[in-house]
Amino acid sequence: MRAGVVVFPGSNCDRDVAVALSQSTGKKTAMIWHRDTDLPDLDLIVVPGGFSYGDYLRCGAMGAHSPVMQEIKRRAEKGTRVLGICNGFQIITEAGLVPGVLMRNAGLKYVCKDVFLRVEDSQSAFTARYNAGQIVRIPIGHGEGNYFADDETLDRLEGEGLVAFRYATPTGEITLDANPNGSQRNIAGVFNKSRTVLGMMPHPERLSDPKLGGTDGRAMFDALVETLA
Amino acid sequence: MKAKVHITLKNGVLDPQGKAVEHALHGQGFKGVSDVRQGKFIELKLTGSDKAKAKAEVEEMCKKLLANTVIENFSVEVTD
Amino acid sequence: MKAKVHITLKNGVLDPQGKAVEHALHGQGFKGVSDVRQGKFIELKLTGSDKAKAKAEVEEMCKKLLANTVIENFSVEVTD
Amino acid sequence: MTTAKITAADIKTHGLSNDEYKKILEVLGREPNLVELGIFSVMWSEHCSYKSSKKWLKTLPTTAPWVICGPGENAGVIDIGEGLAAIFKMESHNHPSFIEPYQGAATGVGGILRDVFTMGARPIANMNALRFGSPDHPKTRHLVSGVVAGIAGYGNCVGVPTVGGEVNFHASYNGNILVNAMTVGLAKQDKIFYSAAAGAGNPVVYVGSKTGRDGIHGATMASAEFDANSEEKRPTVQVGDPFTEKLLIEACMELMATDAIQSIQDMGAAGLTSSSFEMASKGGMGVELEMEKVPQREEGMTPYEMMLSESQERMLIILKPGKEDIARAIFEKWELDFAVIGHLTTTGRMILKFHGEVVCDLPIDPLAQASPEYDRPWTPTRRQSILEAKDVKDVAWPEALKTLIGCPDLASRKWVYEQYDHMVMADTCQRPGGDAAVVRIHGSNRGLAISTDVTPRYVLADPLEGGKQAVAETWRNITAVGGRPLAITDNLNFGNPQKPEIMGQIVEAIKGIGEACKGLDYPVISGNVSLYNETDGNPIMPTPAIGGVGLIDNLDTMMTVPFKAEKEIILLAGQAGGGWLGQSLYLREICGQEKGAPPPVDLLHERRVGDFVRSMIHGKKLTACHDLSDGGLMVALAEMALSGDVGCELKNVAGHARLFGEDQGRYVLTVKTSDLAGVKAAATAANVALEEIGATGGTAIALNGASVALADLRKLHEGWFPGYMARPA
Ligand SMILES: Nc1ncnc2c1ncn2[C@@H]1O[C@H](COP(=O)(O)OP(=O)(O)O)[C@@H](O)[C@H]1O
Ligand SMILES: [Mg+2]
Repeated sequence: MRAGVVVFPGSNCDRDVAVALSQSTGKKTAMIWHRDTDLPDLDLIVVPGGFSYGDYLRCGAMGAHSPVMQEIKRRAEKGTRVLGICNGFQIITEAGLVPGVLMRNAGLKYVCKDVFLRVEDSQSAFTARYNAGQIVRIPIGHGEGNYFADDETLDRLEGEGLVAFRYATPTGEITLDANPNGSQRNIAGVFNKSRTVLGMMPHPERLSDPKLGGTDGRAMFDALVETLA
Repeated sequence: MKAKVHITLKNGVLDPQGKAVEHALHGQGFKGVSDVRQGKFIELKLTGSDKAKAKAEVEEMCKKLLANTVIENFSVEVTD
Repeated sequence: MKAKVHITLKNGVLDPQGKAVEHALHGQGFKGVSDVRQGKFIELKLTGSDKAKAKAEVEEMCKKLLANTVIENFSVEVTD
Repeated sequence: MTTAKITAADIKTHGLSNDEYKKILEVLGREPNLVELGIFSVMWSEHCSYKSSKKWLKTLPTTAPWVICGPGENAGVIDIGEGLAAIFKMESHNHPSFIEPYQGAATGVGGILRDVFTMGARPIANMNALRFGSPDHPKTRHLVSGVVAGIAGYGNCVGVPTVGGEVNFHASYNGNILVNAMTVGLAKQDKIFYSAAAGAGNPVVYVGSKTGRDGIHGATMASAEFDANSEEKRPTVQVGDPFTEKLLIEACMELMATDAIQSIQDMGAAGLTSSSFEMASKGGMGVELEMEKVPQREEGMTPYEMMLSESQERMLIILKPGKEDIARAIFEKWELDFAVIGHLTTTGRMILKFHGEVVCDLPIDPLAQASPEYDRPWTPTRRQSILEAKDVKDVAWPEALKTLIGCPDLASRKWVYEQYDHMVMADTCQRPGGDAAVVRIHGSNRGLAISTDVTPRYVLADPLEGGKQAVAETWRNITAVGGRPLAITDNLNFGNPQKPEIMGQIVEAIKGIGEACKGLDYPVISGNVSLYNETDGNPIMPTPAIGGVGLIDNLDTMMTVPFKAEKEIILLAGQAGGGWLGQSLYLREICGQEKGAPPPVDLLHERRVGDFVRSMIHGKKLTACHDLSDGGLMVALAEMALSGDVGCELKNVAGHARLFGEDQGRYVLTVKTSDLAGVKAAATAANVALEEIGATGGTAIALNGASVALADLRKLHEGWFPGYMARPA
């Protein structure tokens, strides 16, 4: 699998996810500068966490309009897998690659901690190594991860099985207490229609190494390598 | 010319900040307050002198960048 | 009654938000834009019917909570 | 040169004494103009000149074979092997944070980051040591929430993990909170950058954000010259722009990878003045600047304002000849301002021109050399007598433990550190909540252990012992995770040094710090002094915050606090018996008293016990380890039990003094039964007292027929902070 990571001037999880990817691919991960429009051949493009252009207006708003995103949209249409993590999720929603918006956390504070996720769907290149219903532990770190979409959209997402992850208790209950940011229906990650694009607030790259306290995130990168090899 | 842009959340979209501010105001003893909504206010300068054209341009900016029309409304006012 | 509150940064105070928005607008091809400043816009409902009193009360809220008067100015407008 | 006559009021508003002004006249041989006066006031301020503390700071041990650069540069540098260096420093932003907590704390983080990356290090960890007033004080909640949000707002955006720190509450900080921020960075030893300017003719380059009228000395208000547009020219609070800082880090790192930089320094307090002055002075050079070339944010700025502005996110660089284009391209790529604003000269003078006119002409060396240094009178702190345990009320341990574990100074800090991104960079091996934070050295299996500590109530009662204790506690925390403590940075926060009793605290605390550094081979490599922390004559408790850094050579042996499993043996290492209740939290929180001599630190004992514990950790003999500090044995055990969600059953310990005394140099360890004999034998051989005090297991802490459920303790421990912050003001 050839993987690339976009680097915006305010990205700060670009290296983290590149390291996690390389660990699974055994290859160097390509870094894509935000002004590049001429991208190499890639099987997976990751839009990483951070604060793209400072995110002072609205998270992801400026990133969504960057030159590189126009090209990524074209690639996504052709089926190239795109993974938006945290700020990357905010960017790809702003860019319309997946539905919804990420609003300010209901508690109004930035939250950095491990959360438990229930894997809702394992029928994608991203989640093939998980079982539907499996509970995984993955960290979050964001101030604006409160997923919002209107009821119609939410019903459609659920109906088509496009919810990828939900915030859950360690035993898999979907409760208010398990929801760290006020997201509608505890949604932590969603797919596009064809499940080739995934946006998620939690950071799989932060628990992909036993030295960091866990490896639940690694399965996502391994699955991608396996599917897209 | 100057433009003033108001960006507000659409009705029906939950406003956590507004809710928190309301809560805090109640805590401070301002009991008669309700329906607090928080939005953005952006001021900017423009070259040129055609107000109608300027307004259209700023509206374009809102659609393209300043507002997220999935959840936000905007209004633009242009003055000298 | 309704109140509209505008909270803006004082002159001379660095406005990273405004700076970034201006930069992004330029990047999007809106070249004629300058001096972008970003502030807050808060709307709220109030009980009672005495406008002057309401205005004074909202100004109090601004001082106490809504605005950071070390770096921000505010203005209040009360309507029915 | 324009010469508006300097008035007595000008001198006063610039914070200069009459004697100091006389010295200025002597150095110059004429009257200064306002620009020059401004520069003197800044260079001779306490902040830049350390005039009250210099004499004493010189006594601190600052060398060791692994110290590459001690105090005097922007940050200190130590050798951590494999060609790498750790660069770190701590700095205060106390006053600004009290005025505007969010921006004050945010810009404090920005400032200390620049001190570290200006030396060529990529910042890899941030720490923060915070002291607030009493929780009951009407301002406290607002200050806590603003300061924490500010640190988070800045650190999270620049993408440097905030991995630890301290939070204390005490009424003495009601009018003067303390916000001390520390940054640790990583550099290649052959790519360290210093600030001494060299090479006549070399370009002086300004990069980063534009200069505005931020934080300009209050003199601008009072001085007649600036009265006309006072609203426009009012000194303003500095607002941080972490996104620009992030760009600045990346751009500087990129430039540092080339061979373009001769020297570099951040523009910190007193911005352009101190940076240009210090760089020239260190290199014995002169400097000539054309002030109109300084990138400006506002219209009509004067050279005075530009020289004194404290706008954030700016750096000054001396480039090697002909490197302007390389440098410019990098800063343009990162969309930052870049301007050649002058050049170095051999005249030894600082000459500022504004549109061709000379507005300042100062001799650099004489000014630096004549900078005041005071030997302020001081009186030693009166020692208190040792408090006998029998004179302290003995409260049933379950009640005492519940009170302590949920008291403001011991309650969980989760509410604070969950707002900090402590995982970005994906190298955080030990997150906040343990004894020391551990960050991996990227791409290796080694790590840095970092801890900040000081116990102000000890320092107040006995500055010498308190100073020692602060150093020893960081050393102990680093040891507890398996680190080899290497060096410290300090942040000396005190009241008004012109009061002999405060000066006495400074002198004795420095002496204590120095003794501990010597005794533990743990030198001071950087630091910061913050004086005049007083309101209405009420000084803060003396608070010399210490930030320690150590090395873990093999992360496979890293140790942590939580109990790991049931049926493991619990051991208490260090000083048998114990029972020191003077100045303990037990005394303060349970008995409502703050008195007695604080626990003494025996450095030989400290070292012996610490070295033993570390060797057991490295030998993989332990399953958990936690040092004893505030609240003594029971609190340490409760923290281990809560974090591991495993209870314990204790024996051989009883009595409030034993259970809650704060004797120093001790650790709780757990071992598997199979390792017990070996560990005991090693302790005997090392002459370290080791007592078996119980075993892990169950869902409660049990002792002498009484017990407290972990669930109850957890509620108290984790409930206090969020509960306090949620209460309406
Ligand atoms: N301001 C803070 N920011 C981040 N972490 C903090 C802060 N205050 C305390 N912590 C963390 O909480 C834990 C407990 O702190 P403290 O009681 O001071 O530990 P110790 O007694 O071991 O020095 C430590 O891991 C510390 O790093
Ligand atoms: Mg400790």
